[in-house]
Amino acid sequence: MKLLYFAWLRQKIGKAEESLEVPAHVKEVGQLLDWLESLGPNYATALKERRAVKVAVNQDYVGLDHPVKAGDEVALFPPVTGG
Amino acid sequence: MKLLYFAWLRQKIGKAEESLEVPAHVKEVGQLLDWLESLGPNYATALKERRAVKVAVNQDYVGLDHPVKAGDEVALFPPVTGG
Amino acid sequence: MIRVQRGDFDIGAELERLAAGSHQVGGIASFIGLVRDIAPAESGGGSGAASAMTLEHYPGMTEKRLQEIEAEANRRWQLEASLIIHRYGRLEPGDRIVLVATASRHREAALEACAFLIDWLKTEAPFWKLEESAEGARWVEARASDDARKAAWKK
Amino acid sequence: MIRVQRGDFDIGAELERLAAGSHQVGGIASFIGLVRDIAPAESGGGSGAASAMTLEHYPGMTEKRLQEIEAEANRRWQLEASLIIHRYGRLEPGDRIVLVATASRHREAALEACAFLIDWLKTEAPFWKLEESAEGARWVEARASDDARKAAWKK
Repeated sequence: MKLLYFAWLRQKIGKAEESLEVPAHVKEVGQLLDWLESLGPNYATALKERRAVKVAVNQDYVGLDHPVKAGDEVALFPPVTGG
Repeated sequence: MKLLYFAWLRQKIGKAEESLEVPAHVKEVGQLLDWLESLGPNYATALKERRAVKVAVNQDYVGLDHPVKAGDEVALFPPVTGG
Repeated sequence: MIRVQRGDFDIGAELERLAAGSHQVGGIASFIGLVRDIAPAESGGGSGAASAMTLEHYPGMTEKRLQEIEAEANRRWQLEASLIIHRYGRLEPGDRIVLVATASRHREAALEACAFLIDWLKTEAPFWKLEESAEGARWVEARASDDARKAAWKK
Repeated sequence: MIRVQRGDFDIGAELERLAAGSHQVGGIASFIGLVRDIAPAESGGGSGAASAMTLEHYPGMTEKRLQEIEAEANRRWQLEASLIIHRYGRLEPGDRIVLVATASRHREAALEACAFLIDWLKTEAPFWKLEESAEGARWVEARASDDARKAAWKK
């Protein structure tokens, strides 16, 4: 699974992207976030305030119950501030 | 009194402007229009449909009861269509 | 600033000037009105002949009204700058007729004031359009929908 | 048409192109977003130092979302043409960030669709602003008022 991080999520996690082998029990976005938090304090800090974490799967905005699977591109970022 | 006519009012009356000595009993816009109608068939035709005649006195939009006096600049025109 | 002129205007230069010298402008909203070739659309095909128009105006009162409309917009919204340019004389399809533009710190003010300016201008500024077509010339009639749009801005 | 680019754009040329080749366009509405120097206003005077910013985005998804937003505007209003240009990278006060523009037969559609595009873009397009100031860099926070404006367009 390809993970992308933007803005302060990128800074807190300390990388812009990575490829991860996600365990079989991780089937939804919410479970993915829980599992990422367990990877280290940088992830835990970045994902602590869940309300501020937006998720896109394959470049579409999704909710916490959206399915994720190997091969997906999953992006985590704060609320957008363009324009 | 200086009279100005625009758009089809100008065409129907047959002139763009004129200076007129207005009789003493003409004290309001409505009376002015009545008096103008009496000046000839071109005026009568132009002013027949009163709803379509807008009036400005000294470059301000006014209603039929607005006073007019010697020295005023009075303009007659149809509803505006700019922009 | 308001300008009533026969000649064309340079949109890029005008909008650039609107924000020049102030870094407090966060947004510029603008509206450009163009001469539309109504012939093909409204006669259901037809000759497709271009329909030019001549814009008549009331020199003096036009400037006065545009200044009042601009002042009203500046009373209602906090603008850093505003601009109305309106042309008169003979214009052909595709030609620019009018430019209204507003610069503000925030986009809401700029967008709303821009719409306000063009809506009010349509019903307040003393301009009249004489359209030419294959059938001859005719004075454009005011649209009730324009009055309704203006009325919607009334406080 | 949508474009995501590092470089600046030429407003006059872009708006000109929007109506080119069609005499069916009666109005072009546009909105330009600029980098505002927030330092003096929000710190109550302060140094007046210019505050630059860096716009980060999500290549691929940005283009996809902008295309969807543009398509939605074209579903809601009858437009002859529409355009969104959004820049990324480092920008300084006074620099242009974004241009949205709509061309339509009638001004109502152009004005409304233009406001719609910028409102939706603000809350939908994956861009993030990092502001630099004398105190350091900070990520701009999303405004609840932007969400409210977007929600107001919901059908």
